[in-house]
Amino acid sequence: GCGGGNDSADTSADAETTEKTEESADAGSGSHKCGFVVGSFEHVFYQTIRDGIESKAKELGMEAIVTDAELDPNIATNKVQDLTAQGCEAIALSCNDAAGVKPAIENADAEGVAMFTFDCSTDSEAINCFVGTDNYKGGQLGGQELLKYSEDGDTVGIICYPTASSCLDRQNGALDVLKDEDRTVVYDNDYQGDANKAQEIMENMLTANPDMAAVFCVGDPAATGALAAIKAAGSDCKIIGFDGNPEAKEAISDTEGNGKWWVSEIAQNPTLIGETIVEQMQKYLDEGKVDAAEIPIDPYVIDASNVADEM
Amino acid sequence: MEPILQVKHISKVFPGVKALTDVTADFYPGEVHTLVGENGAGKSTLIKIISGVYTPTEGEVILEGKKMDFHTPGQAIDAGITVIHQELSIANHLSVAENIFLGCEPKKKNGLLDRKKMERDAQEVLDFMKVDLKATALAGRLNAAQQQMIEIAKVITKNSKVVIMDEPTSSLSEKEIDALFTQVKMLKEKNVAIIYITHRLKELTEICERVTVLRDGCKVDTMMVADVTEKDIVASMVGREMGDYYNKEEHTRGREMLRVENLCQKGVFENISFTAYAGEIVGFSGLVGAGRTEVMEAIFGATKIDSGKIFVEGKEVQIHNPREAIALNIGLVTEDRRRTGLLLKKKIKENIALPSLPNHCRKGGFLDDKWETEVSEDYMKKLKIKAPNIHTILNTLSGGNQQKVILAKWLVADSKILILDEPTRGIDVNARSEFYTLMNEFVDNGGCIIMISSEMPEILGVADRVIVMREGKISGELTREEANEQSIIGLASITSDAS
Amino acid sequence: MDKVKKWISENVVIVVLILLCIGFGVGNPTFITPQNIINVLSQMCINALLASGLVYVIILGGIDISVGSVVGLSGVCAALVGLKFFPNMGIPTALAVLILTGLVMGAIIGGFNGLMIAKFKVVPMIATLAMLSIARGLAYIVSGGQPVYGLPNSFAFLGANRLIKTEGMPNGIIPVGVIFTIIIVAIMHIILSKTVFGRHVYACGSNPNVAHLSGINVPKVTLICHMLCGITAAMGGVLMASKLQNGQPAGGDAYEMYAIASTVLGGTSLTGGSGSVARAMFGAAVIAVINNGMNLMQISSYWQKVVIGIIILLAVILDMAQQNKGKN
Amino acid sequence: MDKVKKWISENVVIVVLILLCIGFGVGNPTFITPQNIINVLSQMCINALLASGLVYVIILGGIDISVGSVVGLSGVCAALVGLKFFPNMGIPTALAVLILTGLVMGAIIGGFNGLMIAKFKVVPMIATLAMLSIARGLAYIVSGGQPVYGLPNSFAFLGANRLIKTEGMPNGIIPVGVIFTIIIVAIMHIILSKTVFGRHVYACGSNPNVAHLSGINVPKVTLICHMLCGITAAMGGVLMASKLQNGQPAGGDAYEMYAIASTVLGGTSLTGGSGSVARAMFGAAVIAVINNGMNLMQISSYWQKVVIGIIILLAVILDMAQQNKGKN
Ligand SMILES: Nc1ncnc2c1ncn2[C@@H]1O[C@H](COP(=O)(O)OP(=O)(O)OP(=O)(O)O)[C@@H](O)[C@H]1O
Ligand SMILES: Nc1ncnc2c1ncn2[C@@H]1O[C@H](COP(=O)(O)OP(=O)(O)OP(=O)(O)O)[C@@H](O)[C@H]1O
Ligand SMILES: [Mg+2]
Ligand SMILES: [Mg+2]
Repeated sequence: GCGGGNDSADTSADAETTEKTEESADAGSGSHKCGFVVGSFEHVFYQTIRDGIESKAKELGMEAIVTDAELDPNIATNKVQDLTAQGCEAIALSCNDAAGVKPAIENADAEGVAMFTFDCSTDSEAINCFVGTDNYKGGQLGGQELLKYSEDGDTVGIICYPTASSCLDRQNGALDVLKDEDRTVVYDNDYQGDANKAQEIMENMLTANPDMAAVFCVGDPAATGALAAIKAAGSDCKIIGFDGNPEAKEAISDTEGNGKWWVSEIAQNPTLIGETIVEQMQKYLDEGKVDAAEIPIDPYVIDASNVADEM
Repeated sequence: MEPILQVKHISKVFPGVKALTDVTADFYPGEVHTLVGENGAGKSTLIKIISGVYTPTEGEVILEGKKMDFHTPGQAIDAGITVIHQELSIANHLSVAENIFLGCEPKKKNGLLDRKKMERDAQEVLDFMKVDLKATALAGRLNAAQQQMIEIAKVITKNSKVVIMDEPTSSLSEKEIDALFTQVKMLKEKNVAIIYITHRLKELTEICERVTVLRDGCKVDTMMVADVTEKDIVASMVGREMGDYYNKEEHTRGREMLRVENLCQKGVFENISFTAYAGEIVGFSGLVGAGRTEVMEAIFGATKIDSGKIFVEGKEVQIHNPREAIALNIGLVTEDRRRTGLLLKKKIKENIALPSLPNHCRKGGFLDDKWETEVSEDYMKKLKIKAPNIHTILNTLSGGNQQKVILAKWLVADSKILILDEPTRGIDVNARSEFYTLMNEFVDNGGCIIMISSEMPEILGVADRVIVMREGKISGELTREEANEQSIIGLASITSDAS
Repeated sequence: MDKVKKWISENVVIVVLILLCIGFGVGNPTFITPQNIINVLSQMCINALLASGLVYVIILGGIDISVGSVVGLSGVCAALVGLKFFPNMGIPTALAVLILTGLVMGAIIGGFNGLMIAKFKVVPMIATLAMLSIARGLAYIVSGGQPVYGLPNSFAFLGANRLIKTEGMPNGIIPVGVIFTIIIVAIMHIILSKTVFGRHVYACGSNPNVAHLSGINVPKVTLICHMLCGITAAMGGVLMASKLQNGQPAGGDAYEMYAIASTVLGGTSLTGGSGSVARAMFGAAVIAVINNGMNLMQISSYWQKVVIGIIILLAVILDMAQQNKGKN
Repeated sequence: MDKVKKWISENVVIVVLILLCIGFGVGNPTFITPQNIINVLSQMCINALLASGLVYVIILGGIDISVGSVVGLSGVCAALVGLKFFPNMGIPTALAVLILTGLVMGAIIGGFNGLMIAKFKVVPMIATLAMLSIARGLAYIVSGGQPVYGLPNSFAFLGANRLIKTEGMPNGIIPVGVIFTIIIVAIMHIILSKTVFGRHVYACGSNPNVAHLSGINVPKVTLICHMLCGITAAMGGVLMASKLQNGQPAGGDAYEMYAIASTVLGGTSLTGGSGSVARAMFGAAVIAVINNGMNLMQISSYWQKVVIGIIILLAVILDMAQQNKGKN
């Protein structure tokens, strides 16, 4: 996900009360056809959003077409066109990479399709509602966890993915928290979403800084790689992951095993994101309004204390 | 005597071409049996059937009384049939030894390759053949003649019952040919049956017992060489009596066309000076490796000269690349038409027009299709190029016709000075005769030809003047009257004081 | 009858395209709506641009795997130029910014590739692999790793607008991007098939020795081909930037694969010497139709990968088989 | 003196490697610690495995761009097999699961590639491009798109353990994965350089026609080479799965590029006929050293892309220049 949604609050503030008369006229039956463009089916996070969308849509009797944008705004644009061609009344998409698919959104809007965004958004007046996590805030949580698992003078690390802007936001959130603290921060790396690269990066960081106290991983694949490197090196560096994927929860709950290192996780609530966006779309198509122009789903921390409730 | 190998009623049909029709022949051990015929008569096709490259459409191959059913060359090799194909079969990246033993490498007891033994054995064979080559040398770095010697070594190392050689001498000079013939004679003594293909009929009397003539895919006759003359063979090849096919004419020498002075390329040739005039054919003779090709390539701008001057029509010129040579109306017919002469997968018309395009295009660099079509059709007629039309892909033409396309290409480019490097290599008598006529016409119209040839009769039959090269230097010049086999060989060979 | 057979054997890609269209049309009627056909056309633009230039270098017997990165870098640069110097540009200025940036960036990057290959004799695969890495790195560096956004709507005219608006289609019928692509592809086609330079490209690809000895400046031809390939890729990049109304440093990642597949489906031989821009367009259309059709039929994106691989394989095998038949 | 010059001209990649090591060693002393050297060795394992098989198909004049996807698919499969059938496996069982899965998956996928290329005459680039897509799709399908986790520690023995534990290095000195890689690479080296089959590979790559006429079964050699390449790639995949103690469906994405660069840096010619496994290992080492060194020096990851492109280019140009000098 990403954090481009902040400014959409004011630009689409009045969308709430906008009535779309033609649409609400032929709707109301309960069976709406809606399209969804999800960031990537290859990431567990998005898969969970997808599952949330599908289960909620089923519950509400909505016909949902869920497609994969492969984290490529060009493909996302194509998908929006395809969904419009298929006659969707409303489309929700995750605009990965800030301003990603604005023209596509506005074109679809001009053709009478109600547009929604989730996970990350863009500043377009055409957007009726945005539901998503604030990645920057999540990054700040990560920074705080780093502080918690280290002491003054310690070295801490971040495994980054700066070519994905959502991950860049997390990195910046954490860095801003650490800025004025007495910690040496090692970051400047790019694990490219590849667990094996993350393992190598962690290995190199440990070699240069054998007593690293904790590492914040901007995604769960990075945490997986970091775990492998830390175990192999026999270090007791702590891992703070991001995403809230099942393998993270399992690791944290395994306090005698992997949980010795992987101690906490910044979780988004992808299921809730998916469910909420579907609810809002249904509401808009039935009643012509949404609850709020922006519905934040707050990230939260999972650790040994609350992991059991999550599984 | 029992024949060791028989072919019975062989026919081979390629899509659109019937290459062989009902050919039957017997081959005897200890005998050289030559196949002759014009280009495209089906000689290579026949031996490819015998050696498992092609399967015949009809008919059978019988080895030692048993019917063979080859589907791959490997099966024929295992049965004792080895071949030197018309196209050089050398793997450039492998060493000489590896090439010689390709497909039958010696193994150590543990199953690994026995490289030492391979190199030792290969060196032995090379020494035995008196070829000055290291077994560890990289084959791709050798010249065509040396590569051909590797092929011959390849055959000798195998214990074959039948050895087939398809035009083995086309890239060899007299010295290597002698070495080859020595080997052939030894194979004969070992009672090997040899099938031999050549366009140089002179060779027949030297090593060959029996000759089979093919024409248009049919067998015309099998004769004992002792019973017939070269003329008879030519007659049955082309189906009519043929006179002197060199068509020698008297030419009148015109103005100076090309003069080079003290051309040098370090380690390759030095102090090359000669003059060529309009209205004459200058022959360049010498042993393979004398550096003739290199001199001509340098004049044409394909390689750099270190020093020396070039004058075209009396004016000194600088030629840095072939483009500049072409602009001075020089054309080069290279010695290896497949590698450096033709775009084999392109149409006749595209090949003919290639060097002339920049001068015959419409405004803005657009192709002038009308001109291209007209000029190609025109030259196809003029040079009697045998092909369905100007859109025929060059790959499907016979060697002689391919050669004519190259000639057409340079005639269209308005060449006044034509350099021909081994222009008739692998071309049959009939096509040659036509080619010589074209050369004569070109010279009569004021052109100038420089012809490199390693074939003595050709040089003697065609050239108005012979320049002989030896080890990168010009060793002498002979007028038409002075030139004969002895005088040329005298200048070409390494004399005792030179070595 | 024989003529039909011959035509089929020479145009397998068109046959495959028609079969795919019929298949998807039956599978989902939406596929053949005018709206969707326009979508397919506009979705294939970027790939078509990339393929049109790739044809040149592939005919030479080379390859350019940096085209995807060039898309990213030139898109970012166009967006930056627009943002820095013409924040309030009108449509003509926007077009000029996009096209000129595309030309300049493409010529520079392609020229660099060409120089490495023609002058320093680096194998094309490696020279352009290096460029793949370099250009992508530069795209992130100049953009600071973030998409370059905040451009006016005029910037999106080229990529996102459609002409001829009707009541039924309030966004217009003909995408400007499609027109842009057709113009460039047509130019590329004409250069290759109707000019002396084009003939020289084929000659160099068939046999560089022969070309050299026929007076052709082979290094120059190589250089120009790579520049053309760079320019079409950069045009793809600016088109994408305009379509998205911002510059994406990650844009075009891995697009080289589909562009190469398009040219090969269009009968361009990877060993050089033959190929055609027009046919590569059919190859690009096949890829676009597969992607679009599978989306409409809601095939899972995991299976899409498998299916697209199989279709590419089948199409190439079919083409081979037909060509060999044609020979016999 | 001349001998030294000759050696340098033939071993530019080693010279480049040494220069890089000196450079990074001066830049950051950590680089030359034994610990870091072990890291570099273990970090180059996967790429080294991929390159050792790629050498074969590249000598044939072909290519295999599916190796990265094979890494992903075989890693996922090994993890699934372990999880489903041997959830409580010991180290020997884990090794058997990993190696056998690698062998089977590699032989099947490589065999399929080889079949397409040798039998159906599909150009290697396209056949393996299709496989790149197919294998990746399958990796997501069999794993359901999620990492396959929950494997016991024994599963990580091959990839993550180190032998010879001392007081100074309580985790051991020699990574098991490095030993595993060395064994496989050594086998690949011996097959290529010391066996008759190896000669035949060179012959087929140098001139398939000649090889055929010499009685070599060219399609069979092609098939086997692609199987070997598939197997080494799959071994890279299972090694990665063991290292991470789970199967990543996205694993190995784009690794083919670095593997190809490694073989070319190691002097394998993309036009076929020449190359060596041992030298490709130096190529792989160069890539690993660059990556590791730049990480240690904390060069920005964007610049890393640019730098790695430039170094590949420079190394290849240097190699060219030296080879040409050697010729004269
Ligand atoms: N693979 C092939 N496909 C189609 N036609 C072929 C093929 N090989 C040979 N031919 C044709 O078969 C005929 C016989 O060719 P072949 O090579 O046997 O002639 P040749 O007697 O060896 O000629 P040359 O003296 O030029 O070598 C020619 O018309 C040739 O064009
Ligand atoms: N690839 C090569 N590597 C090393 N030496 C070579 C190579 N090719 C040719 N030579 C050498 O260069 C010299 C000239 O060779 P070349 O055969 O081209 O001469 P030529 O007189 O033109 O022969 P031809 O009679 O075939 O035209 C010879 O000494 C030869 O051994
Ligand atoms: Mg022949
Ligand atoms: Mg010569």
